Amino acid sequence: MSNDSLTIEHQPLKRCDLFRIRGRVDGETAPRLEQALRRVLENGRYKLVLNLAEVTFLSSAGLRVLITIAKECRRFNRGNLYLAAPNQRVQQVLELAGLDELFKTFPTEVEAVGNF
Amino acid sequence: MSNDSLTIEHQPLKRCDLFRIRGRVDGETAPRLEQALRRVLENGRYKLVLNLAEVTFLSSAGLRVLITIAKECRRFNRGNLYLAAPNQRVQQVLELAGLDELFKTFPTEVEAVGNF
Amino acid sequence: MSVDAPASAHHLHITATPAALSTIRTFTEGCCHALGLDDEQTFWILLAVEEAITNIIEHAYAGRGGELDIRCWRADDDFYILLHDHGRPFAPETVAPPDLESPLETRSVGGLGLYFMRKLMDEVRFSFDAEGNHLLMVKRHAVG
Amino acid sequence: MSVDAPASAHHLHITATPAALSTIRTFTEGCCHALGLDDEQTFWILLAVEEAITNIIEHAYAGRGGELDIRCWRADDDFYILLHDHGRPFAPETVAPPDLESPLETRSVGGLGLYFMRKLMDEVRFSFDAEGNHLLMVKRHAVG
Ligand SMILES: Nc1ncnc2c1ncn2[C@@H]1O[C@H](COP(=O)(O)OP(=O)(O)O)[C@@H](O)[C@H]1O
Ligand SMILES: Nc1ncnc2c1ncn2[C@@H]1O[C@H](COP(=O)(O)OP(=O)(O)O)[C@@H](O)[C@H]1O
Repeated sequence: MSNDSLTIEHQPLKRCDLFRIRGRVDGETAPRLEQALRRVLENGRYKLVLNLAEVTFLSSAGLRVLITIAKECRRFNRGNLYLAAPNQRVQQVLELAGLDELFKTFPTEVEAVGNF
Repeated sequence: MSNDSLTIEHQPLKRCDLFRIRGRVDGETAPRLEQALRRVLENGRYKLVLNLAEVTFLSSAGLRVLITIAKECRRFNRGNLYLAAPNQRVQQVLELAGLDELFKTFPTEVEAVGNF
Repeated sequence: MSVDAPASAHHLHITATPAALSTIRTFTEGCCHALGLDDEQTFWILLAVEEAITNIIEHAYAGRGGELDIRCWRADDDFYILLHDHGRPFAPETVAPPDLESPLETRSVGGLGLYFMRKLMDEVRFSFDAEGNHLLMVKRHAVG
Repeated sequence: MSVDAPASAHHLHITATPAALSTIRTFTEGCCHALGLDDEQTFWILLAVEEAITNIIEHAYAGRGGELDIRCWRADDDFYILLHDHGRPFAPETVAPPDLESPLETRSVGGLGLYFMRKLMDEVRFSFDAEGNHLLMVKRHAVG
């Protein structure tokens, strides 16, 4: 496995849960991302910020996770999933999928966290 | 005036107002800091985060501003002033003044913002 | 299949499982560089290939693994990649394109893989015959 | 005053106004380095001096400006700084120390300047006579 494999850093804050995602989000690693996010939803927390600054690769398997989790967060207006600091590659992949308008995206994680 | 004179960056967020303070907070520059913070209080916003990572000098005149503004923020339980990312010098000055326990301080600005 | 890889094509034979993905990636990346593609082009080709291979692992072989051949080559300044597996065939023309217009709440969570392949490559041609399933993807003017 | 600066002391004569603070700072920093103090020591001395000068500008001269002499020297490994102004004298012994125990809500916002000077320096001695106000601050073992 190449050494930019997925790492997930989770920082629970009072207002929301911040995740710093690093490396590859692909068919192989996306399940791990989904699991990490789902664990937070299961604790009744539905305000998530994903810092994507250091995501080096994002495939449709990763987007599937983002869409699934964002849907669950938004249900009953109980929360949302914000994206923070996507790098150019990530931004291009989101645009390719027509998702760039659908996720609320902030240039920095502090703006994402501060706008919940 | 030395070139590390005070600069203040203000980022209004939905939850709170974030200030990044850089350079010297001393007898000469403290009034500018007070003015910048007070302008936000006058708009009815009482949740402030001060990022002190790049403060190079902090004298009692600066502490006076922090105490004054923190008091106003906390009045009627309407808010607070959090400190973020104080460097070692700043931390030592806060300790010298016995203020380190009185201000809620977070290692990063995102934790400060996320905990309002 | 109508297009045959030249004998000089780069070739990887491997069992299609999730564990093989990183080897496939390294192989494909190496081919791209050896054939003169820049990092930008390589990134998008890796994404298209990732989607194609993931589908073979998940859908054609339904997670049970199976043989996979990957061949890459260049003709003029066009980049070719040919995938060959022996899994279940399917009817690509019956797969509805993803709905990119509706809001997130009503959007399907999947179906982006084929769409990405088609957006990223200039040609995406499936064929299914007695020898198995073939997928040819071409990126025109990939070198330049 | 009982302690006189040696003739060899570094000396700055300036009008005590807020605009003079950066010159005073540069002068003091230069003295510290010339006399062999490290950056750590220098930082804390600059803080003590900043507090002392701010008080002279604000309290002794009440913002109207006035003459100020600063002298720095070293004796053995002790660092001396002597400030001399002609403003209003005061009674340092009547200034109550700041309350460092009570919660923020009930704390006074000021009164930390003298406290800092006393905490940071080993000796802080005021004297007031016909020639004006003198403030001697000593940091022992400042070098080495
Ligand atoms: N190589 C394949 N073998 C069999 N079926 C496939 C293959 N590739 C795609 N499919 C079918 O096409 C559908 C759409 O594929 P795709 O766009 O990649 O989205 P996803 O894999 O996320 O469903 C799949 O759900 C599957 O039914
Ligand atoms: N150089 C001085 N000349 C006159 N009064 C002084 C001087 N320094 C201090 N004082 C008096 O002592 C008080 C406490 O000083 P200080 O601890 O520096 O706190 P602050 O200046 O914030 O009030 C001042 O309010 C002032 O009344």
